[in-house]
Amino acid sequence: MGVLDIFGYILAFMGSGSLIISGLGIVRMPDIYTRIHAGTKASTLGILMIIASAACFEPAWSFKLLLLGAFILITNPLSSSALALASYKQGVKHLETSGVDELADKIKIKADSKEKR
Amino acid sequence: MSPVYFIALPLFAAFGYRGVEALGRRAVAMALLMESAALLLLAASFVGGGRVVENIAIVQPLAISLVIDSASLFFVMLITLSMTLFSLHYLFRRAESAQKHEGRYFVFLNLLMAGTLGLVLSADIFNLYVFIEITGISAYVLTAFQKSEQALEGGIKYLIIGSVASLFVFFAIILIYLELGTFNLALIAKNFSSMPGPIIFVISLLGFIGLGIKAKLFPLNFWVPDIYEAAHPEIASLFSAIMASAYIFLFFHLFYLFGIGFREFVMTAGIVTMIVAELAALRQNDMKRIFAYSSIGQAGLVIAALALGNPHATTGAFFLLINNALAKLLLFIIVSVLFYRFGSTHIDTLKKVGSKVTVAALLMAFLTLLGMPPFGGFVGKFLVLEGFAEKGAYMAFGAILVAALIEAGYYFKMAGMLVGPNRSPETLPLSIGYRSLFLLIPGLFLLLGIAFFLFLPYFGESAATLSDAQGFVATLLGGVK
Amino acid sequence: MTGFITLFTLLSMSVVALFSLRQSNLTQSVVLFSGVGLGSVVLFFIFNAPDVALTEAVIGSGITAVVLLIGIRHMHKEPEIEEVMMENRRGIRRIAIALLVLLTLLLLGKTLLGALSVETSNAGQALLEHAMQAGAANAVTSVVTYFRGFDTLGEVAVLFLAATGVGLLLTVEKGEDAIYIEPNFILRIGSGFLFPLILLFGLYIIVHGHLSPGGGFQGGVVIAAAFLLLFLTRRRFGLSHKIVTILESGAGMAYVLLGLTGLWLMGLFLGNFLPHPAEKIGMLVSGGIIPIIYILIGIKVGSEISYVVEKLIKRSHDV
Amino acid sequence: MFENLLTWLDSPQTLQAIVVTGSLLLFGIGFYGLLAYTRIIKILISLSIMESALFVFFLGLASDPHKTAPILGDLFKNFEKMNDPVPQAAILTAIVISLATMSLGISFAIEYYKRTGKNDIAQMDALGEKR
Repeated sequence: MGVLDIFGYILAFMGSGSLIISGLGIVRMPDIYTRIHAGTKASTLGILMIIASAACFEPAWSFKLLLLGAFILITNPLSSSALALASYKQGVKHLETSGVDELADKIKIKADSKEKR
Repeated sequence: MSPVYFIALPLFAAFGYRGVEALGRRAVAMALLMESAALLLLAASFVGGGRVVENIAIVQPLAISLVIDSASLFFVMLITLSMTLFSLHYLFRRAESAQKHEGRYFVFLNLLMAGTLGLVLSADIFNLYVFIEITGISAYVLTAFQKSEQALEGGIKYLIIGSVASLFVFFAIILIYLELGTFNLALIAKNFSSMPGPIIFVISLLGFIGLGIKAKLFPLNFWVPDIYEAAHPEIASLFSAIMASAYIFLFFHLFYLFGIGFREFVMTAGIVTMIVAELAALRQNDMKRIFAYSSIGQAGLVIAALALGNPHATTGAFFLLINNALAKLLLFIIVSVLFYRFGSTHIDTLKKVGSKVTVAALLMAFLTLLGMPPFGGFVGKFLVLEGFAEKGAYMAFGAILVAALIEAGYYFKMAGMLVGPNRSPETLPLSIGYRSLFLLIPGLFLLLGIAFFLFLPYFGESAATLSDAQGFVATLLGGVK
Repeated sequence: MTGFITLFTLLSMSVVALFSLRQSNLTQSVVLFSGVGLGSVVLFFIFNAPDVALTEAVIGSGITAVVLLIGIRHMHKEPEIEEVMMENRRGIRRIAIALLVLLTLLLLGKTLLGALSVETSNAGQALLEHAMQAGAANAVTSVVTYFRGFDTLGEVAVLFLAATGVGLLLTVEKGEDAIYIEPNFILRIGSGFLFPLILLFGLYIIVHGHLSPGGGFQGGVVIAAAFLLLFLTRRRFGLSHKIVTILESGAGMAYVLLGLTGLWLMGLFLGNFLPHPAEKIGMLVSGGIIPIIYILIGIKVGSEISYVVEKLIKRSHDV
Repeated sequence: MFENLLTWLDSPQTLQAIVVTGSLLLFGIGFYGLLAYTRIIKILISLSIMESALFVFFLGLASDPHKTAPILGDLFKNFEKMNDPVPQAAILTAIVISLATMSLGISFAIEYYKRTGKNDIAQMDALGEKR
């Protein structure tokens, strides 16, 4: 059981732990915007850790796994931001308890500036 | 020359349709004409050559193979002949009736031909499923080609019904592979009966429903008149001439090959289809729907004759197949010419038909469909009736005569409008091409009727090879265990 | 363990499918439908069929859900109250249909369970031996492109028919009638970076189709997904129809010609006339015409599905 | 107790029963959707559900869990312990064909909607006998 293997097992354990947390987060959170937080951050971290643990077990694959990690690091946040913006534009309201809506004022400002021009 | 060209040539032409389209509309029609004529000659080169097996990619028994025997050769020639006549019509059609998408029209016509030829030639059951899909999809799009509300509704309904039918066929194919572990038709035919009883029943039921919908058998052909009404008349001519015959061949090719039992049921289904369809045709006042119902009726008669299993009836059925295919092709082409000229396919437009050639062609088509003596229809019906008499199926014998009477009803109604007193004939300027076409096709009926002794041996041999499964299995498996 | 996973996945797929059908909002029902597709991806993976799992993931639930969603976006009419009412009012009829379907299922299930032989008859064994000497490393690819190559030629024709059909149907007289897409700045920048990566991934799947799971169809659809990303983020981006036509027709005609050369050289249509020694099976250049066929299919499917996606989004005018 | 449940679930007899009942249930749901709903997209979805059910049925019964995927790797050199590739090739073809039918169906539905504003089979009345 080389050092790499032990390290790999730890990483895999932590990765799957954070995936479980993200699953729990999606269930627990009240509205869509907070759920996206849980769904994105924890799962990206979890997947990266699992990829790292795979690299520990199979060092030969590490370059492909690095590419895979970079790919996920970009797509996961990107897709959830697109999801959030689309649901906002479709008028999905967020609960009072989960924060202030700054985007509304920004859109108002942009709209006013357009009228002025 | 290998039978693969029947599928490779139309596919190659369809893939390169942009090149042909760039040369203009007449080039598209000319390309279609040359292609179908070339395939007709290729088919003629196989006449009398016994069973030719063409393996694809690897050697038997793993390979997909195409089989030309006198039965499938008959249908190959029927398909390529109808396609040649259709492309003549497409060539003579005046420019102003051209739609915008000539190139795409060329693609769907080519692949409809390739699909139906594949249905007739292929000896591998999953390959048949792929060809059912090719024929199906080109038929859905051809139905909706005009993009009018009627055409699109017909296309959607046809797509849904066609998908359900091919789903059932796929389910039957899955069960066959799970039980026998092969897609090769000969191997399946050899140990089809070795499967456990209930599985055979489920496979035959699923196959019957799937192919029954496509071959327009009685309980499952509720969709046909709507589709024929939705499609442009010239597309309906292709459907009734090419697709109906190909699916009837496929249905009976598998029916005899697998030795499926419920023969009486199929015969009664055919007879009932005939009677119901002819009765429904009486009530219609749109020519497309009349000819749609009458083509279902004829398909019912042919199915009943083929299911009887008597050599006379089967030969007669082959006569009827070629005769009805050409007659329906001619009728629908005339309806499409009237549609271009008068803008409607209602029955009253018959009163406006001016040109004598069209009237003569229509009358000859009615007579041959009714089975009057000098035409091929008479020979076909006579042989079929003889077959039913031999088998002692007097109920069916009577039903065929009754159906002929009903058919006479609406054909004489239409003939009355054609030559009747209160007509206001308008000019129907026909190019020389159309005049020759409207004389050529009735000439073929006459040829079939008068020189029937020339065709009798060939059609008799085709009828024999259709029902002889052992010969098919033996040649296909050759030396293989 | 496979039994438990299969049971659990099949049950969840059935529940998701039922919910997908009962939704009155079409978008939700399509999203749930692609959930059913993902369930079958898990099952195919458990049944040791990685090729089919990849195809189902990319085509079965991936691009099919995209096509459906674009279609719904065109028909943005929310169902009127009376329409939904009409659909729900047919409750009794629906229960009758459900009972009828349940009855046929029980009958069918009983007969099938009783009669289906348990051990799987393995006729593919002969083909596997063949693949050993003559085919490529990925036996499924050598079956798809070489042993049963005629099916694949037919299948390419089916896809070509669908693409031409979509091109015919979705043409407007002039200009275009595109669906409204939310302008999303972050996605726009991100897609600029992602497009080459996904394109590379698609090409990788095509070229390595005969070594690892994948192939022309799956790779072509991944390429189309890359173009979909550009269509979604850049309003004025459009495929040049000349290039798409050249690629599509060229690849199709080349495929038929490749088959015909097999006929002329070896007397077997789609025969493998190039050398394909058994010892080089794992290498990139192995399996004779198998990789060439899959590359041609990849080009054709890639250009075709991108064209279909563009026509679905834009309904632009072309002859 | 849990141990022998898992092994019982894995025995070929029960595995086959699970696959047959599960996929037939899915097939039934698709068939129910086909008959009960009249919106074109719902019908296309039901058709696709029925097809996925058939694929799962076919592959479930044609594959043996103890055998590996039919791909030669450095670890697997012989084909004896590999699954049958023919059903996989057939399902691969069928999935692509179902994509073709689905995309065609959707473009029919879009064009029909743009022309008539209807997307429901029950409202279609252009065809049929007219007096």
